[in-house]
Amino acid sequence: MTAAEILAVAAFAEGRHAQAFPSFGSERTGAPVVSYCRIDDAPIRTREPVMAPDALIVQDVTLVHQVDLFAGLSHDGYVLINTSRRFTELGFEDHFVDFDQERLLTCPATEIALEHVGRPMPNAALLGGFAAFTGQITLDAIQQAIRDRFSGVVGERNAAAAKAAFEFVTNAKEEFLHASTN
Amino acid sequence: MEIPFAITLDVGSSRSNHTGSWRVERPVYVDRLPPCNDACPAGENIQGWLYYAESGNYRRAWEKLVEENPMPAIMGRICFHPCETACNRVQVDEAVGINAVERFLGDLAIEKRWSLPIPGSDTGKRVLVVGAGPAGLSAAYHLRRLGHQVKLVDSASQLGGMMRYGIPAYRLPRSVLDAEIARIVAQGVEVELNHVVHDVERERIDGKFDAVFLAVGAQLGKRVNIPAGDSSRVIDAVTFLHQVAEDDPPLLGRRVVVYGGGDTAFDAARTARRLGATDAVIVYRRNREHMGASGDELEQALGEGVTVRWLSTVNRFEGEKMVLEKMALNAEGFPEPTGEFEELDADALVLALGQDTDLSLLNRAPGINITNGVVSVESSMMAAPSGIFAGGDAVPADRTATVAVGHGKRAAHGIDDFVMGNDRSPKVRHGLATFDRLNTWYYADAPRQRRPELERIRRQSTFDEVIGGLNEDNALFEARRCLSCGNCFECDNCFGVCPDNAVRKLGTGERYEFDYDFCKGCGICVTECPCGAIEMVPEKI
Amino acid sequence: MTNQPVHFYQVGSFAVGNRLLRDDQRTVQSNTDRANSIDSGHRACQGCGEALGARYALDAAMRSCDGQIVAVNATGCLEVFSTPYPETSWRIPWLHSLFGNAPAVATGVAAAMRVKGREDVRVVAQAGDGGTVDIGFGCLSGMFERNDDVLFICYDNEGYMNTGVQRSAATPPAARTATTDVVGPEPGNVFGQGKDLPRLAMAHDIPYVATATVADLHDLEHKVERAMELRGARYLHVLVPCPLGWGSASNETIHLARLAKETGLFPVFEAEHGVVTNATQIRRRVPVQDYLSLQRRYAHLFGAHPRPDVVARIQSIADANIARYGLLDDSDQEVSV
Amino acid sequence: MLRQIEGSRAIAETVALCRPEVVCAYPISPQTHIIEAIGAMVKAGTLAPCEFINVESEFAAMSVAIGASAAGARAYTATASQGLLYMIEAVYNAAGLGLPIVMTLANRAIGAPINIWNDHSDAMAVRDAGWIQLFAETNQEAADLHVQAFRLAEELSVPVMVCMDGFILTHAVERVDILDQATVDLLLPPYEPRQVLDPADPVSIGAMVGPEAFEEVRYLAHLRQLDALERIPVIAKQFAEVTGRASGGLVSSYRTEDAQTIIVALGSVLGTIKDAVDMRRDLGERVGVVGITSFRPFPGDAVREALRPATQIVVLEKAFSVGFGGVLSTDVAMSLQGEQHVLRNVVAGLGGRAITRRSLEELIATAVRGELPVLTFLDLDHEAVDRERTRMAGTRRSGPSAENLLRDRGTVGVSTSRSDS
Repeated sequence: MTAAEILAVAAFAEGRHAQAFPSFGSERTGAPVVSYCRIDDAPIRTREPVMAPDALIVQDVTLVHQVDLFAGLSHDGYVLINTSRRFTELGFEDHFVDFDQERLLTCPATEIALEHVGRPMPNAALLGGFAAFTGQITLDAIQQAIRDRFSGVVGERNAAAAKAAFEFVTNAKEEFLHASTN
Repeated sequence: MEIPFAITLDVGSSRSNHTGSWRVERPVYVDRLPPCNDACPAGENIQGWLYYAESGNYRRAWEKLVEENPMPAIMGRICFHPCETACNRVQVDEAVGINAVERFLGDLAIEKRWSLPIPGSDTGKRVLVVGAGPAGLSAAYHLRRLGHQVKLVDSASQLGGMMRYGIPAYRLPRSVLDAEIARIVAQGVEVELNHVVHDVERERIDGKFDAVFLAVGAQLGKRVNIPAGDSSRVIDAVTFLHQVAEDDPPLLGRRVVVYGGGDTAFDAARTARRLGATDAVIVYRRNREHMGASGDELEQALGEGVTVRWLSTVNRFEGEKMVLEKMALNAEGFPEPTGEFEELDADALVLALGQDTDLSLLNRAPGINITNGVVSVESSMMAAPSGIFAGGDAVPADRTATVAVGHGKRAAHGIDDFVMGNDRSPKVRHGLATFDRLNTWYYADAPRQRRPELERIRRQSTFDEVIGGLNEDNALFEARRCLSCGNCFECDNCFGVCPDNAVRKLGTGERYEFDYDFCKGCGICVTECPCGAIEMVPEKI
Repeated sequence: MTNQPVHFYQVGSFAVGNRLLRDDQRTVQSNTDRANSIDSGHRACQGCGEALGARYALDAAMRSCDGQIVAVNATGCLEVFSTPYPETSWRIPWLHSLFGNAPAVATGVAAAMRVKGREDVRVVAQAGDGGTVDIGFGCLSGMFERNDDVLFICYDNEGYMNTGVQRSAATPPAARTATTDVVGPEPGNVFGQGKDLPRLAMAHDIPYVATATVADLHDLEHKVERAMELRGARYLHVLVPCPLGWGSASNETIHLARLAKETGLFPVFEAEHGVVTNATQIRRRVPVQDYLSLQRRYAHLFGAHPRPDVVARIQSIADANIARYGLLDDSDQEVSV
Repeated sequence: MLRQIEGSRAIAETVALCRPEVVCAYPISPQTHIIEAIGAMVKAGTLAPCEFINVESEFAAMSVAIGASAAGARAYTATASQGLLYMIEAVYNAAGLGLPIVMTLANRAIGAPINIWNDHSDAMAVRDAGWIQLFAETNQEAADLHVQAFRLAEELSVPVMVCMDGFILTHAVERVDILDQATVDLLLPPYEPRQVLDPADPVSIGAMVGPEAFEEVRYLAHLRQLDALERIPVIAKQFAEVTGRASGGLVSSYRTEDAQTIIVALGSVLGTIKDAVDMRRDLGERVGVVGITSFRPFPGDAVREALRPATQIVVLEKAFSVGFGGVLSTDVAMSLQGEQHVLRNVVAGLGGRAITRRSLEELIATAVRGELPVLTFLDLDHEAVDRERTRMAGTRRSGPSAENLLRDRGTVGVSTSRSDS
């Protein structure tokens, strides 16, 4: 929920309408959790869960085979997965055959978090990566929302993690373009 | 505040709901006759004067007391206090020390020189009182209160009768006796001493008396025929005590035998000890259970070295040898001779076998009826229609000073009715306040206060008073031990325990009243009244 | 009578008052200016112990805080007989909400007074035994645990008398009610059940817990005054005989309360912060049958088929109380039966 | 001030602006975030003077509020679902005593089977308690309604329940304009109790009222609710004048002018319905929406007015009276007496079942075609129901239906419990 909330706050900061909400349930630490974020230029009225996401952020890759993660995902949708492995090493290329390959990406968010925050909390890094990945939101907005949520040192460290991930993803995109043009 | 309908209500509005209509029985306050008052021969309102003593208002208490009995300091010493025998408190712990408090009040009054109530306005009637013992003095006092002129005559040289000539000083100090008698005389009583009345009728007519009260007492010591040698000293107790009282004691020697078992016997024996007798022996034909004297008297006598030979009679008295015969009680408890004899060394024999009255002065009086040596009287103490009344030891009754005082009072009222021509309707007596009507839970445990006693050595040698008095503290304590049987003493219980607030408290001395608008008749007040001064009566429906 | 050192012998400390006593030695009830918190005209039965207990306790409370009191009342006899529209017998601000919530409502009143800076207004909550030990116990325990500034008074008549004498957790063993066997081999309430609420209250370590009866006014008023001196949660458990429910004569109400204490069946004591600080000694000990035989709810123990064995079990409960609270000097532990 | 904020937080901050003096609550999902936030403000001293009391049950929570309110304090609490049912005796009592308590109800289903998700069964269960019940469509409206609720409650001495959908609103982070203190103070004067426990002016509150007056007491309560029908629009109007924002009122209409079919609903689902309506309008279907903000008192006249244009009324509600059907639809039917509408009833979103725009669009299409049955259960899994009924017909001991259905679905039963947060 934290990630969706920070993303919504960041979007709000950029003057857009946003709506973040969890897959309402009895959340226990470690249990599979889905949360949603809508971003729009117009007021958001609907209260239905997001049935067809434009983007999907996976915090825990081990859940991939438990839940039908990719249901409703359109073929031009973005997928950002938290792992140090490459997307092609995850063993579900078949599912993404007809997808826009440059919108499928992985990012070692947990490692970045351990490096900058000192704890395995990948939210900030994933949001930084998402900013670089989709361009739907600026790194500044993300960092500001992070600082609103976590005060002081913790806020700064998470902001740094977001920045690091932003850079990582930017490079990864360039590498991909480089590779595809060759 | 403007309150919402029905769910919110103005306080106290339930007073419009008169729950008294639920009642089938109603409580009512009553007054009942306390057993002490009931038992007092002098007709004292004991609870009445204790009520004031409880609050430390001793003046008021004394005034209440002397309405009935003008000699509390004397009675507080010599009365056998049947009030204490009757006292309900006996069933809780010990009787209230009424006698001690009475004496305390009497002594305090003497000390403070309190005076008796002013005599009533003169009725112009004249009354002759013959005999200045307790009956005569009591009569004189009450007659003066009723406004009659009183002439008090006595054959002796001083007033007091048996109180002076029969009761030793160690039981009744003369100063006390004199003080209380003087106070009565000061009421305007004409006194003539050393005057022997030979013919009452004559004196009544000559003196133009409207009535006469005879209180001549029983002055003649009974004699029995005991073989005795000429040299043997034999004397009757009355004479003996009379002589002692007049500071002219007879010489009895060191070994004195007193024959008899009544108080007089003990008075004689204890007096003999004080006069120097080394042996003072009481010979009594029955045993301790049957003796006439009080237990206190016996204890005090033994404490002073007097000895007692129970179940013995004096057979004969020769020289210094006295022969006693042992007795045995038969089934009915009467002593019978056993034929066993024993000797006893003795210098004198004092006979304390009772007294007789000398009624020769009545020989010419018409309408007098004398039986068994005493004068018959009506309840008003009237002995003859010509206006002769009699009381004290001269009439059939217990021969005690307190009874005599009561006679004096009753006779005074009888005489008043006679001379004034009243037709007094007999007073209605309240029902008795019996123990079962009390709720003794509410009475705190309070041990009886003891009066100090004179140490033995002084009792054996002097005529100092043996029994001391209470001090103000323990007198107050003792007074407050009174249970106030049958009469409200404002403990507030009924006011407090009513679940319906249906008792009104009217202020100190005013007691309480029921608010029958709200009293539901539960009866808690009756059950929780300590002194039984409330009872339930059926409602008329 | 440790509470009121009155050196007065005619009626001593056991009567309501006395013309000879100083005002400060008399009970509140002896004064004509008492508050009469619950006034005449209420519809309690003849000889109602609860009506008496409520006036005793609240009048004493009123005196100890200059009348600055708000009372909360649970549903029950007291509430029904005191406030049937259009009349109320109360002379103090009084609120009735429900059967089981008096402690919580009182908590709310106390909170309101605190937030308004009116700590001078003291809050008293009252209920019968049903509203206290049964349906109200959850709220009561919560109020204790939070140590809310409320004096809670339980008027214990040992059953649901308002609804027609049914069993409560305060109904004593062998006592017959409409919901315990009224016939058969073992009529009456069963042994070993029920709640000892004073001890449960003590288990909360609240500042003050005390028991009293309507038979000892000085003691009861002393305990109310002590409770009012303290702040926080305080509990007073008052035994109030019920002529209707106990099958006793209406004039015996106070006498029965006294016997309950003198037998040892109802120990009278005080405790602060969970520790017993004072137990009122038995003054004139009596065997339990003297108490039981005055009540028709125990008639089955005495009639044609007497049950000395059951009476003995009840006596052993009294003996246990006497031992637990030290209600007698060891000298006279024996009952004179 | 405009904030991106969780619904519960927005409510907590707005309630704090209303200067409650006594707040008490017992935790139950999904109400917890509201009282946690208020508790924190009291502890931090930013909400003062205020007594925050942790009670041992919802029954105690409402009871504490009753005591506080009767003693003249502004009292607030919040609950949901089982909690509301656990306090229901006190809920009725607060209304009966006319105590202006405000309570947030984070609407949630009622078990068994235990279910922590949103529907309106809890609000409907206390429909007749004598409380005013206002339903919020958005978190903005929920926040605004609390200010109006205190004003309304204290004007009329009637308790007010602000209903907002559990999780869907309470846990949603969205745009809310939080009022400032000066504005709230302007809208909400200090509490002047109609009756109060005061030693200086004692009264007995809560008398026993017999047959001779009980009906009158109840009728007076009814009249006070009718007064509320007058006051609610006035208060909403004042609110709009001061804040420049329309919130509250009795009913709200969306695209109903010229509409032949109007959907009537309560709460947050109105947003999704509006989206669906827009889509159908684009296809030329003449549909509109009427939201009912004041469910109790029920604004019969306003509803009739709002629905007059249409020929068909579809009442969609997140609760139903088992064995009969809709609750809201019954009230709507009563207020449409004499009118010639076709009335349809749809039960949807029970126990948190998502109400999707797609399902709504199909529903509307069916309705417009005139093919909607009188009573419809939206997105009901008929196969599962039929299988269970066959199983029940077959064996006496077929076991609990809920578990059976889950087993059929292969769904892993989520461990839930009432007290979780």
